Amino acid sequence: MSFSIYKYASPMTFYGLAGKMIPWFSWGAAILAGLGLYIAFFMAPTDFQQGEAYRVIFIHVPAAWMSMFIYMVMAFWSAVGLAWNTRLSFMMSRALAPTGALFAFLSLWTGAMWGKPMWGAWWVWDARLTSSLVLFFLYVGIIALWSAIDDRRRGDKAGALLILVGAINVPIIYFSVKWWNTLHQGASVSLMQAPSMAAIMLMGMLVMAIAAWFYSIAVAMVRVRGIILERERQTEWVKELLEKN
Amino acid sequence: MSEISHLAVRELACARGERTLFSGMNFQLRLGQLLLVQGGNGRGKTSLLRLLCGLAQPLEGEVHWRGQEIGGVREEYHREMAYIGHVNGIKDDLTPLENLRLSAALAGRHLDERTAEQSLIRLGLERCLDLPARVLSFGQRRRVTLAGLMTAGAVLWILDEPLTGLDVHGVALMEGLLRDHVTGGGMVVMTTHQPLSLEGVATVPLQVGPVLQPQED
Amino acid sequence: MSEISHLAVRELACARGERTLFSGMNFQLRLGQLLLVQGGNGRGKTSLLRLLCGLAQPLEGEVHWRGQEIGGVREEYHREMAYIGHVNGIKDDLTPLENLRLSAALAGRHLDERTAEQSLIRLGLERCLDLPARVLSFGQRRRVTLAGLMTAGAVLWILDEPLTGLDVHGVALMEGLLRDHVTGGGMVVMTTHQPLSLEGVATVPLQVGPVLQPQED
Amino acid sequence: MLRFLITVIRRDLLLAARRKGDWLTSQFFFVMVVSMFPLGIGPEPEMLRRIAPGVVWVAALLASLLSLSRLFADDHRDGSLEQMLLSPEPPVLLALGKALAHWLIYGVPLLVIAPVLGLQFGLQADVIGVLMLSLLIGTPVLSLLGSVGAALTLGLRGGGVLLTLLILPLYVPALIFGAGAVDATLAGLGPEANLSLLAAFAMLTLMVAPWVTAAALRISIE
Amino acid sequence: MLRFLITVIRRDLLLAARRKGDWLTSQFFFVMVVSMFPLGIGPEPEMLRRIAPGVVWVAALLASLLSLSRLFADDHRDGSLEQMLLSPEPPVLLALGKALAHWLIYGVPLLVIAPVLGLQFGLQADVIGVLMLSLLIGTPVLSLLGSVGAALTLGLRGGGVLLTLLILPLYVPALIFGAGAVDATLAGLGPEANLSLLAAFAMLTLMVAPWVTAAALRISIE
Ligand code: HEM
Ligand SMILES: Nc1ncnc2c1ncn2[C@@H]1O[C@H](COP(=O)(O)OP(=O)(O)OP(=O)(O)O)[C@@H](O)[C@H]1O
Ligand SMILES: Nc1ncnc2c1ncn2[C@@H]1O[C@H](COP(=O)(O)OP(=O)(O)OP(=O)(O)O)[C@@H](O)[C@H]1O
Ligand SMILES: [Mg+2]
Ligand SMILES: [Mg+2]
Repeated sequence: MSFSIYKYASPMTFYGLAGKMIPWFSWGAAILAGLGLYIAFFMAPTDFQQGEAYRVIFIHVPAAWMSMFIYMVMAFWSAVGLAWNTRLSFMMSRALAPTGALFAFLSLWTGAMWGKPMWGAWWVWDARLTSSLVLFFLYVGIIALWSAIDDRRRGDKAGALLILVGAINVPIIYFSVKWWNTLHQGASVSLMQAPSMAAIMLMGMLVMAIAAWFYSIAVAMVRVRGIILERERQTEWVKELLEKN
Repeated sequence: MSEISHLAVRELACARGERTLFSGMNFQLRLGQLLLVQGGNGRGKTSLLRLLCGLAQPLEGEVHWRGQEIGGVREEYHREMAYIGHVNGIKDDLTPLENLRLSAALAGRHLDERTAEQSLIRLGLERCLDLPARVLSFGQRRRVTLAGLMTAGAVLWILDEPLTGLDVHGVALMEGLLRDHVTGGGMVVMTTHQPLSLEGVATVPLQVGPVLQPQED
Repeated sequence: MSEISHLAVRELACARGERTLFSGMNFQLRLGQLLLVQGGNGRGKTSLLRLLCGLAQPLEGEVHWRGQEIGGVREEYHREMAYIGHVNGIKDDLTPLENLRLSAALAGRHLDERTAEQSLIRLGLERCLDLPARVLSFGQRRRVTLAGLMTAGAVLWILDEPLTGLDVHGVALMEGLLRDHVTGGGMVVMTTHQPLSLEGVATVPLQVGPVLQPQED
Repeated sequence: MLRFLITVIRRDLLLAARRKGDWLTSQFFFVMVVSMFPLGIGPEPEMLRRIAPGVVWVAALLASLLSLSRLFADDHRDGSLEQMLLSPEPPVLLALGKALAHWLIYGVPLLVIAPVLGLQFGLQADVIGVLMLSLLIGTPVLSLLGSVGAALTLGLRGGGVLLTLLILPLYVPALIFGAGAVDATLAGLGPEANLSLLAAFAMLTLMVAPWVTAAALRISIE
Repeated sequence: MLRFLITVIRRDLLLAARRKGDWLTSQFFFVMVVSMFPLGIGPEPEMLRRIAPGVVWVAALLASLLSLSRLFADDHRDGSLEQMLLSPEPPVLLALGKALAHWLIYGVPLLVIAPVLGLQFGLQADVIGVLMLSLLIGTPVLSLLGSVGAALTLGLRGGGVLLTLLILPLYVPALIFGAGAVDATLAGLGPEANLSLLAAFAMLTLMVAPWVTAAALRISIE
C-alpha cells in the first residue's frame, strides 16, 4: 500500500501543493526583488572606487550563489531518486536544471559586464570565473543529455547519475582551478575581498538572494507541474483535471 | 523435479513510450516445455523477452526463476539462461571460431577449440571458420549466433526470431536443435513469424496482443 | 512491348574475397515476370542483387536494361527501379510519413501527404504515423520500407528478403503487392527463404549455388 | 538538378533539427575545447592573446572533424545512402549538398560563437572581425574537404579516427592561412594576403571536392 | 572474478589488434593535434615551450575522447554488450575491464609518444620526465571518467560530441594538475604537489567510476 502511495499519490498531491505554493513564492520573489532593487539603486551609496557600475553586484552575487545552490539541490534529489526510485525527485531535478543554468549564465554575463569597466577585459582566467564557467558547462551537459534521451525513465536515471558524478567533482574542480590560478601568478586580478562591505550593501545582496531563491522555487514549481501533467497524462486524476478546465 | 515451474511470470506489465503493450500477464514454464510467444508486428514480443532476460525492468509485476525474483538471483539465472535477440551479438572483426570461444569465456565457461569447431560445422559453416564475421552473409551470421547457443549449455533459451534469414536447411536444423533441447529437459521461450514444425515438443502458446487471422487481408 | 526482355544478364560473374560466388550467369526477364532468386545462406543472392542494381561492379559480364548496359543508362534505370536490401533505408529520427515523403523527393518524385499516409495505413502502420521510426518494432520498420516501395512507382522491384520480420498478415500483404505489381505489368527480382504463395504470377526461378534438399539434415 | 540539391540540404537540415540537442552540442564542443586551453596553459592574458587565433582555428577544425565522421556514416548504416545513390540524380550533387548542409549546420554557427571566444581571450574588435572573416571563408573548406575524407573512410572500422588522419593534413593550408590572417592583424600587418590565399584555396576545394566525394562514395558502398 | 576481468581486457586487446590501422590512427591524431599548434600559433621557441604542457595535455584529452565514443558503442550495436551484461559475472567488473583495456590501448602509447613531442617543443629532459609521469597517472583518469560518459551516451544520436560535452568539464582537475605539474617544473618549482593531487584524484576516480559506469550501462541498454 505504501508502495502505491509512493508511486501514484505523491505526484498527484504534490501537484496540488505546488499549485498553492506558486502564488506565494511568486509574489514573495516580486516583492523582495523590488525591495532589493530599491536598496541597490537608491539606498546603497555610490562606490568611491567603482562608481555606479558596481551595482551589478546585486544581481551578480545572488545569481552566482543560486547557481551553486541549485546544483546541490539537484544532486540531493537525484540521490533520493536513484535510491528510492521516487518519480517526483527526478521531476524536481529536471524542473530545477534550467533555472540553475540560467543563474550560472547570469553570473557569467553580469560578471563579464562588470569586468570590462573594472579590469578592462570582459574575461580573465581567474579561478572563480573559470570554475563558474565549468559549472555552467556541467549544467549544459546535463540538459543536453536529457534532451538527447527520448525515453523518460532512461533520461531520469542517466541524468541523475551524471548530476551525482558532477557533484562529487564540483568541489574538486573548484579547488583545482583555484590552485591552478594561484600557482602561476600571484593573483593577477583578485576579486575584491569584500573590504568592509557596507552593511546596506550586504543587506541588499541578501534580499536579492532570497528573492532569487523564491523565484527559483516558484519557477521550479510551475515547471514541475507541467512535467507531472505530461507524465501522468494517462492517469485518471489528470484526465479529470483536464476535463474540469 | 520437472514438476516445479522454473520460470514464472506474475502480473507482468510493460510500457514503451506512452503505450502499455501488455499488462496482467501470467504464465509458468516447466522443464521440457517450449513457450511460443505469438503476436503481430509491434505487439511487444521483443519487449517481453527482454523483460524475461532481465535486460529491461517491468512496469509492474515480477519474473521468477526457481521461485525467486530474477533480480535477486541474477548470477545464477544468467548462468542458466541464453538469449538471442534481433541482433546477433557477434563481433565483425573476429572469426566465427573466435567469437564462439570468446563469448563462452565471457560467460565464465571454457570452450575448447574442437567443440567450437564442431558446432560451427554442424551449422554448416565449415567454409567460413577462418573468415572474419564481417564478410559473412546475413544468414551465415545468424548461424554463428545459433552455434553459440548450442555450446552455451544453458537450461533456458530465450530466442527472438531465431529463424530470421535462415534457409530451409537452417530452419530444419534449428527445429532439430529445439526438439533435442526441449525433450532433453531444457526450456525454450521463443518468437517467430515463420511456420515451425515442432511435433513431439510440449509447446505452450502465449499470445501477445490480439490473435492474427492469417490471410485476412 | 512485353515481349522485349527488359532486364538481361550476360555471363555475369561475381567474386567476394578470394571466392568466386557464381560465374557464367545468364537470364532475361520480361515485363510481367517475377524472378525468384533461390539459394542457401551465403551463396551470393545479396551479391547478385547488388550487381543488378548497379551498387556493385561485376567481375565479368554485363547487366542490360532495355538493351543497354546499366552503367550507360544509369539515370533512366534508377528512375524505373526500386531496391530493398537487408537494411531498411529509413531514418530513425523521422516519422514513417516523413521518411516516405523524403525518399520520394530524393528520387525526384513528389508524394503528397495523403497518398503517403494511405500507403502506410495499408501496411498496418496507422498507429505509428507520428512516432519516430527509432521506436518501431523490427517488423514495423520493415513495413515502412515496403510502403516506400509501393509509392515508388517503379517498374522493376529488386527485393532482398522483403519478408524478414513480417508477421502472417504482413506476408499476405506482401504477396498481394507482388501479385498486383507483376500482373499489372511490373517486374520483380527477389529472394526469400520463406514459403510464398504466388499462384497466377509468372515466376522464373533462378538458382544461385547448389539446390537445397529441404529437411535433408 | 537544383531541386535535388535543395532536397538533399533540406533533408539534412530537417534531420539536424530533429536531433535537437545534437547540433547545439557540437557548438558547445567548440566552446569547451577553446576554454580548455587556458586551463592547460595558464592564465596570463598576454600569452593567451597570442595563441588565441591558433586555438580557435584548431578547435574549429576539430569541431568540424568530429561532426564529419557522421556525415555519411549514419546514412550508410541505415541504408539510406544506398537509396540516395540509386536516385536518378547525379551523385556529385548529393556530395555537394551534403557538404553544404554540413557547413550550414556546423560551420555557420561557429561564426557566431567565435567573437565571444575572442573576447574571452582579450582580442580587439578589429582582430575579431578578421577572425570571423577567416572562419567565414575557411569553414566551407573544412566541410568540403571533410566530406571527401568521410566518404573515403565510410564503413571502415574506426572511421572517425582514420578520417582525422586523412583530412587533417589537407586542412593545413586552411589553418595556416586562416590563423595566419588573424596573426598578421595582431602583429599590425594586414590580413589581405592570407585571406585571399584562403579564398583561392576555398574556390579550388569547391571545384574539386564534390567530384572526389562522389567517386569515393561509389567505391565505399560496394 | 579476476578471470572475468582478464577476459574482458584480453577481448578488447584482441579486437584492437584486429583493427590494425585503427589503433595507430588514434595515436596519430594525438601527434597531429599537437603538431597543428605551431602551425596555427607561429614558430617562436620560447612561447612554444611555454604552451607545450598544456597543448600535449589537451591533445591527450581529445585523443582519449575520440576513441572513448566507441568504447561501448560498437559492442552495443552488434549486440555483444547485451550478451556481456547477461553474463553471470558482475557488471562492475565489465565496466572496470573495459576502462582498463581502453587505457592500455589508447593511454599507454601516449606515454611513449609524448617524449618525442616534448623534444619537438624544446622541453628539457627533466620536464619531459615529469610530463610522462603526469600522463602515466592522469591517463587512467581519462579512461575511467570517459567510460562513465560513454555508458551514459550509449546509443544516443550524436553520442561522440555529447560525450565530450559531458566529460570535458569533469576532466578539468586532471588537466590542471597534470599540466600544472609540468608547468611547475618548467617554472623551477617542484611537481610533487600537483602530482600527488593528481594521484589522489585518480584513486578517487578508480573507486567511483566503474560503479557509475555499470549503473549507466544497465540504464542505457534498457
Ligand atoms: C564572468 C565573470 C565573473 C564570474 C563568472 C564571477 C563569479 C562569481 C561567483 C561564482 C561568485 C560567488 C562566489 C562565492 O560566494 O563563493 C562571485 C561573487 C562575487 N563576485 Fe564575481 N564573477 C565575475 C566577475 C566579477 C567581477 C568583474 C567583479 C568585480 C570586480 C566581481 C565581484 C564579485 C564579488 C564582490 C562577489 C562577492 C564576493 C563574496 O561575497 O564572496 N565578480 N562571482
Ligand atoms: N518510445 C516509444 N514510444 C512509443 N511506442 C514505442 C516506443 N518504444 C517502442 N514502442 C512501441 O512498442 C512496440 C515495441 O514492440 P516490440 O519491439 O516488442 O515488438 P515485437 O512484438 O517484437 O514486433 P516485431 O514482430 O515487429 O519484432 C512497438 O509497437 C513500438 O511502436
Ligand atoms: N571478403 C570476403 N572474403 C571471402 N568471402 C567473402 C567475402 N565477402 C563475402 N564473402 C562470402 O560471399 C558470400 C556472400 O554472400 P551473400 O551475402 O550474397 O549471400 P546470400 O546468398 O545473400 O546469403 P543469405 O541468404 O545468408 O543472405 C558469403 O558466403 C560470404 O562468406
Ligand atoms: Mg521483435
Ligand atoms: Mg543475403
